[in-house]
Amino acid sequence: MTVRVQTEDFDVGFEVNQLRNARRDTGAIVSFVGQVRDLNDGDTVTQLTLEHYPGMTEKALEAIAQQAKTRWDFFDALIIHRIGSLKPTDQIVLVAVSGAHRGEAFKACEFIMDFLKTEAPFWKKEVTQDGEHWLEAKQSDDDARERWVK
Amino acid sequence: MTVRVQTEDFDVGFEVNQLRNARRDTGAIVSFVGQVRDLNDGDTVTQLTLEHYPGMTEKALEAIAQQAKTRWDFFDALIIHRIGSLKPTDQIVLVAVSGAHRGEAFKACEFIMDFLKTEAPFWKKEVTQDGEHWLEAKQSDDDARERWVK
Amino acid sequence: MKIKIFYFARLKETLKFSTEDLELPDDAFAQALTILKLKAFLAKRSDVWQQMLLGKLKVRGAINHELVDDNAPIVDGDEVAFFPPVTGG
Amino acid sequence: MKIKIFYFARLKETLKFSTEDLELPDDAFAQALTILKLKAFLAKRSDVWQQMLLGKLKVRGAINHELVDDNAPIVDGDEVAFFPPVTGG
Repeated sequence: MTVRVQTEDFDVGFEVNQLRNARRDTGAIVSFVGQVRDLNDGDTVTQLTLEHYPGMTEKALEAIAQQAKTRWDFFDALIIHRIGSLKPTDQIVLVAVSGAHRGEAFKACEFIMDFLKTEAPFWKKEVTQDGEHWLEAKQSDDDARERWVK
Repeated sequence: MTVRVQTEDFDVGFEVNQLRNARRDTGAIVSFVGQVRDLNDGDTVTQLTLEHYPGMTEKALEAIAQQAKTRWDFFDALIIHRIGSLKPTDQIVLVAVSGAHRGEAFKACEFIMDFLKTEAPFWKKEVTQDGEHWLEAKQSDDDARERWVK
Repeated sequence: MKIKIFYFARLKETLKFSTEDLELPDDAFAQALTILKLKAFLAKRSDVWQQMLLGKLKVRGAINHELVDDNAPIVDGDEVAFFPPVTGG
Repeated sequence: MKIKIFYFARLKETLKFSTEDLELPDDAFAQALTILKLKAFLAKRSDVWQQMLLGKLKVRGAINHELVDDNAPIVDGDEVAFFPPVTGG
């Protein structure tokens, strides 16, 4: 399990290949890439700032990956999350999961994303034509997380 | 929607970036990469040959992508499937789905893979230390497909 | 009636046929032709054909590039294909 | 007792505090300190503090890098953090 919190961009192809080539019995790699949208609730976004809680962030992400591991049978998981100042179409987050079979890898990847969205200490501030504001947490993200605990 | 059936390898990073950059309102890209495992049912695999039904294959894959589109809200889907002679750790298949939000992209990507596994006319022949044999279809793949139709 | 038949994977290899053009007299049999009836017709060619098309191997049929079930009707000019359950991905 | 407090995102910006070291007398209050009691204690500083910590904004707490609920006990030496619901990913 690898967790990286960084200002730099990441290379999806490189990271997926690393996971893929780590074991010769890997059959499936599921990955998620999140990017900054140019539109949010109808406003044109010109910039996005990502703040986080150094020290807690890495621990929270590792705990989420470990929790996924107790629930599904996969080989390895990689989580990269960017912080700092981003623009529309910039990549924000990569979650990639390798395993023998696809079903468990799909579930683990989606589980990690749903918990990252609701438990990892990141906060987004958007700059739009109307000035800057902190994003509100979404009910849909809480709902997505709830699906896994019922 | 793009479907490619080819002998050549593919570049996951390039393809995911293409999808990502096609629209500035893309928020999520979910991708699946399948690779040839060196072990299958305990046998060491030295080679894998993928046969398909030219003409039908492309149509079947396009129909699967279209069916996904009627069920989930996503922007675009890419399916690349290799044919011919492959070795362990070679990539076989890429399914990538872009959308505004992650939930629908995850579902569409998994749906496409489950239907590809059970409806697209590809057949695998393995070469192991015991000679060559055609792979049997798996009950688990039929079960995975059934989840979507009940 | 004239149809084209394709065989794939284990069927192709065992039957030693990848494709054939089949011409049938335009009688009642041809007019009511289905995937299952065509399988039964071809199975009469030899024990191997019988075994491959009506034996333990589950054989799926396609007409004009669409997966169909055993009762699907076949008409003049159709492209029919027989193959084992698919194993791609 | 001595604790360290961190504030993030909207809280940090509005309170104009990112971190502080807080020293409390070792009395009954300190011995029974929880996230909620600490919020109430800090809320007395001003209307803005009241508004940010006990107002409409849902404030989550963490102790030593673990998300906790309002009743979690705080002990000497703890690192406490307050922040709005997270919005990463």
